[in-house]
Amino acid sequence: MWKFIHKFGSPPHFYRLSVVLTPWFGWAAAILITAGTLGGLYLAPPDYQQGEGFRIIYVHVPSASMSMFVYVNMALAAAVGLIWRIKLAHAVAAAAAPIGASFTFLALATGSIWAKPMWGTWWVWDARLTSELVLLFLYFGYMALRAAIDDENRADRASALLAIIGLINIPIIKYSVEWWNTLHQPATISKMGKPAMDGDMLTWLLLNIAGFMCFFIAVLLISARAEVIRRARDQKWLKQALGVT
Amino acid sequence: MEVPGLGQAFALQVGRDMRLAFRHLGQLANPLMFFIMVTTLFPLALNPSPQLLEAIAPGVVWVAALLASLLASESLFRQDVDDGTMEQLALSPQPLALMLLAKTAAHWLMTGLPLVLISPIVAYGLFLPQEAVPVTMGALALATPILSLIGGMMAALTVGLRRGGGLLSLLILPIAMPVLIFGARATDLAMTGMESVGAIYLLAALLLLAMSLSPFAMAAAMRISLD
Amino acid sequence: MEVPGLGQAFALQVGRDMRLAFRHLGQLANPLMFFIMVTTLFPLALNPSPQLLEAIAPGVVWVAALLASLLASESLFRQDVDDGTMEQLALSPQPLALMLLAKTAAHWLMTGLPLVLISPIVAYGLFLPQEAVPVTMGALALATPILSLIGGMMAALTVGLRRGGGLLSLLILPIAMPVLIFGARATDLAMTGMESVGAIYLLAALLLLAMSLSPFAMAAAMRISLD
Amino acid sequence: MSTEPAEPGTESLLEAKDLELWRGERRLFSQLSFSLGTGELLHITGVNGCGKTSLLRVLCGLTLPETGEVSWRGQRVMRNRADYHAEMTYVGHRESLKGELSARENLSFDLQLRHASSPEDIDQALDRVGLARARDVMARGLSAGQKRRVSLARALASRARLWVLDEPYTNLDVPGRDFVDQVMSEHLATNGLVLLVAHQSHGVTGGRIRQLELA
Amino acid sequence: MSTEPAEPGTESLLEAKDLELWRGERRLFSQLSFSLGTGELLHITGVNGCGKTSLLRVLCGLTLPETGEVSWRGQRVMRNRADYHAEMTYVGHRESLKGELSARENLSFDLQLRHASSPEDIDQALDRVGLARARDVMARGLSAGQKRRVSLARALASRARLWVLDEPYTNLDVPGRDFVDQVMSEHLATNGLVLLVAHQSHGVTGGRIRQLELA
Ligand code: HEM
Ligand SMILES: Nc1ncnc2c1ncn2[C@@H]1O[C@H](COP(=O)(O)OP(=O)(O)OP(=O)(O)O)[C@@H](O)[C@H]1O
Ligand SMILES: Nc1ncnc2c1ncn2[C@@H]1O[C@H](COP(=O)(O)OP(=O)(O)OP(=O)(O)O)[C@@H](O)[C@H]1O
Ligand SMILES: [Mg+2]
Ligand SMILES: [Mg+2]
Repeated sequence: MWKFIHKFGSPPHFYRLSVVLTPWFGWAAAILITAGTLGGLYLAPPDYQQGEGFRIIYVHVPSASMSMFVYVNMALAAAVGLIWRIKLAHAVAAAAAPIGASFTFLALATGSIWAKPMWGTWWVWDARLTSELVLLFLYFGYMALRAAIDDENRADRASALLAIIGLINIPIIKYSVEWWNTLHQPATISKMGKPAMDGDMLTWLLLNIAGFMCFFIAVLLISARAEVIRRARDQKWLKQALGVT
Repeated sequence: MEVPGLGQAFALQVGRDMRLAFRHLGQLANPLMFFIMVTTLFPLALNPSPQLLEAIAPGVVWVAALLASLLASESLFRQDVDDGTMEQLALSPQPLALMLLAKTAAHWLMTGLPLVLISPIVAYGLFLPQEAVPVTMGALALATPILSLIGGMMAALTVGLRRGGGLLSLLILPIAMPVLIFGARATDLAMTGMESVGAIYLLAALLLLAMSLSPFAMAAAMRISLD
Repeated sequence: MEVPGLGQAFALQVGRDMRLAFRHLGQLANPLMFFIMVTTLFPLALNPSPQLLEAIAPGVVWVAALLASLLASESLFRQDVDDGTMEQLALSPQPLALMLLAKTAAHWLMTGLPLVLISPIVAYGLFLPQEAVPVTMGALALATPILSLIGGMMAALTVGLRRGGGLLSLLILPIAMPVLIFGARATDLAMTGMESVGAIYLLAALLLLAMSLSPFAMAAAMRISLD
Repeated sequence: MSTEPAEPGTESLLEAKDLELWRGERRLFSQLSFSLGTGELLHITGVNGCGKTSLLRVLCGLTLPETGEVSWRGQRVMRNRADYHAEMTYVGHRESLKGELSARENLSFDLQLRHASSPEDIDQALDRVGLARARDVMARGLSAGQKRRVSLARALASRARLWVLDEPYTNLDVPGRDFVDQVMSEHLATNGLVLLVAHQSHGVTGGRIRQLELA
Repeated sequence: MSTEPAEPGTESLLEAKDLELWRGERRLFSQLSFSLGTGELLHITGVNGCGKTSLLRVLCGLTLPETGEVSWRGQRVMRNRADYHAEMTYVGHRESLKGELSARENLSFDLQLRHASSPEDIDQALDRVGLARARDVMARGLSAGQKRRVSLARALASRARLWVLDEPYTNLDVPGRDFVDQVMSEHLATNGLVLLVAHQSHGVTGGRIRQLELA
């Protein structure tokens, strides 16, 4: 484990790895998202209650679940960086934050759009909606703290600590629907026993979720690589790798 | 040697304080963030039915405004006194009252003004009726500078009169009350479709009063503190 | 050389901070004054019908508590870092986590505890039903230390940044939100005559969690800020 | 405790008459009078805590003395603050820098309140005190000696007639100390006035140097 | 940039290995190693801003170096803070006093965190640094030199083995400087260790004195 972390944590190694992996994830994302979205828009049957309007689910649910998934990953990367003093992990966490914030924003935006026809208003003060908004604030806080510290080393460590502390909010967001009775949909996909969702709908949705995941990994690899390049800008291995002398 | 004019000195001081605040990206959004969050918290802590929210909207907006501007004022001069830059300011050829007024103005630009500008969004979130929004914005535009000036006086007193200062500032805090009452009243009247111009005039009068008196009070308290 | 025990070090730190606060009487009274003001302002800013006040009472009490402790946490470590005494604390043989916990405890004694104690009066002013008062007090007694601990962690993170003030509220509020929700829920349940023991237990669990983890987070954050 | 009046040849600008100051239960000084003319340096010495800094603050107009008066060009300082302060600069124990602003930004603000200063003036002042390389470092990141150098640059570029320097050598390295001596000598040569508090002996040459020992 | 190892006769307690530190885009020092034994004083010099204070902070365990390690009695400082700090005292550029507390109250708190100190111990320490009369003045009212004396009293009464002193002579009058030299000499004579940053030459006699010039 230790060895693996250190091997993977070495910037040159990561650099090579990311160059190799990025296209794979990039193409996988493109294919999965295209398939899932097209399937969702044209092949899936309309919902018997909501008609065609429900199709926004194919963007809403993946982005909502990614918003939390990214946060957890960011916090884990930050923890690895803090505990083992691996700079690459900090770079990964820093790169993940804006991506996560974008997913969160997308979830909020698509949710609002969906809420207008469904609940007759853009916004209600419901536990899940509010906690998703709070998640957005968490991302903002993380990014603001990073931006506020000019010393890179300190910025890494301080923001890592914040990301870890913020983890406590994730279960609250996840389970808010069960703890409070709210307007928002309870879990429909993951229900054991009888799936509450039509099989056809589900397939396309799962494809899209997988696509979003690949998309996240590809973007993360690219921006973490950019971060690595920025941090190693006058090191020899980078000049060799880039072919500049 | 010609010393630069008052207007220029004022602009310099405002510029410096703004730069200090803007130095870090995170701080730009902050007072704003705070205001948004206060208004987010209320619906969370309550049963968030639109009727209830509408009923309390003026209260929430006004209390949030009070908090957002008093929150930062506590430390308005403290750091300058501690790091010695206030001493240099008191030794500059510019009038201290003017410089302190400029510092308060910068404080308002960073805490009060954003608050005025985003109030329509907050009002929407709290289901405040559309017709009350312009009046609320106007009233906030008049009230927030008064609050900043009150905060400035409190800050000068606490930093100045080491021991008694705290108590004196407690006496000043209640002065913020009328501002709030008139402000909330303006919103309230507008919500019910009534004429709210009286409350607005009153706020304007209070602002003039505060602007003309508080700089001298601040400067006097500050000179005592630097003694 | 035998270094004094943990308990003694804790008591020393609490004692010193209390003494410092009592030297500045005004500082002590501020959060309290603030809490009273917020809760009296609401009825003033609104049309004070007892039904409306009763409906919003839990929200007001809880938001005021959150803001009052947020307001004070800004200055929790700032002066110690500025004047270098925090550096000496970090270099003392006592664990920094313990000393920061002690500082937070002193802070709670001066801001949180008074707030718990006067809450019945405030509740009365807001027409909160009598039966909800004991539950509210209990919930506040559990929640205010959590809020102080959260404030402490975030203050330690931002204290190195000179103008971290606004950033602080952005960092604190998301983490403090669950506390607020559970607290307001306890009051709410008690008002409607329901069993509120679940929310209280949850708060107690959160307090234990915060007490056991936050000192280490605070110490780690402070060491980063001092670097 | 009074020193001789200004020499006949020099024009006396700063006049302190009969100053007395108390702190707590202690009288720091009393009946202190002197006058300082163009090209003169007054070197104030005394053990720690005898009241040197307090005296300087009275002379600057920051502290109100118990009795007595300070005047500049014959006018009472407390009544004419702006005129006096336009011709005076003070370097105190503290550096009076904003940690979040760079050396250049700090200086530019302080100087522009006094007179129209171009960016070149400021860079030149920083170069002179040896901070050419650290111009854009936030003041909080500067070392103790570098901060002191920024304070000195402020005094240098202030174009003030009267320099009030409270232990200017503090935290400076050896070349830094020599530099302070040199600029003081130059200032005296151009008819400036210096009030200097320093524990060690200074190396100022030229000008008329007087001593005031506080007890 | 490494100095010789400790003399055979002395027991080496403090060990710095291969330290490197960056600030902004600047490397302050790298590959810096030394070890310090009982009865030894290391006098660190260098121009303003060369990194002396930063080095001391690394040696205290306040700053994490980019690479390298500091150890005390063979144990890494970052892993064993409490043990190290119990035997170490630091006097920095800042005085680390609470302005609202008296000299005595300040000292009493700092010392009681270290060991059971009676009020008499504290008064005695204050007497030694010449503050017998100003014991109960709030620290904010103390003069610059008096504040520095309180810091020194804290170090004196700390019973620490290792003294880390960053320009301890600052703001002191001449007798004050001599006093600092004298206590350092005594500390070395009782097998203490001293890390000293000072621009001027010190007057320490006895002990083994070594130099480290930072460039
Ligand atoms: C701004 C408004 C909204 C926000 C912030 C929001 C947020 C979320 C979040 C955080 C999830 C959880 C994803 C996960 O657990 O992986 C989710 C899932 C979901 N949302 Fe929304 N939502 C909003 C509006 C809506 C609306 C209006 C509807 C439809 C009536 C809706 C339907 C769903 C469904 C069906 C799921 C999947 C539930 C599951 O299987 O876990 N959402 N949303
Ligand atoms: N409240 C007080 N009670 C008693 N003495 C006080 C009080 N406030 C200040 N003092 C004394 O006033 C004096 C202030 O002296 P000042 O700072 O002018 O000294 P200084 O000559 O500049 O000393 P240094 O060389 O150390 O800078 C100190 O001796 C201090 O003890
Ligand atoms: N962000 C930064 N960018 C560039 N340089 C920096 C930054 N932060 C600190 N520094 C530099 O680091 C150095 C800190 O030096 P340090 O305080 O250790 O010096 P010192 O040797 O103690 O000097 P002095 O004798 O003046 O006390 C300074 O030269 C300062 O300019
Ligand atoms: Mg002095
Ligand atoms: Mg230094």
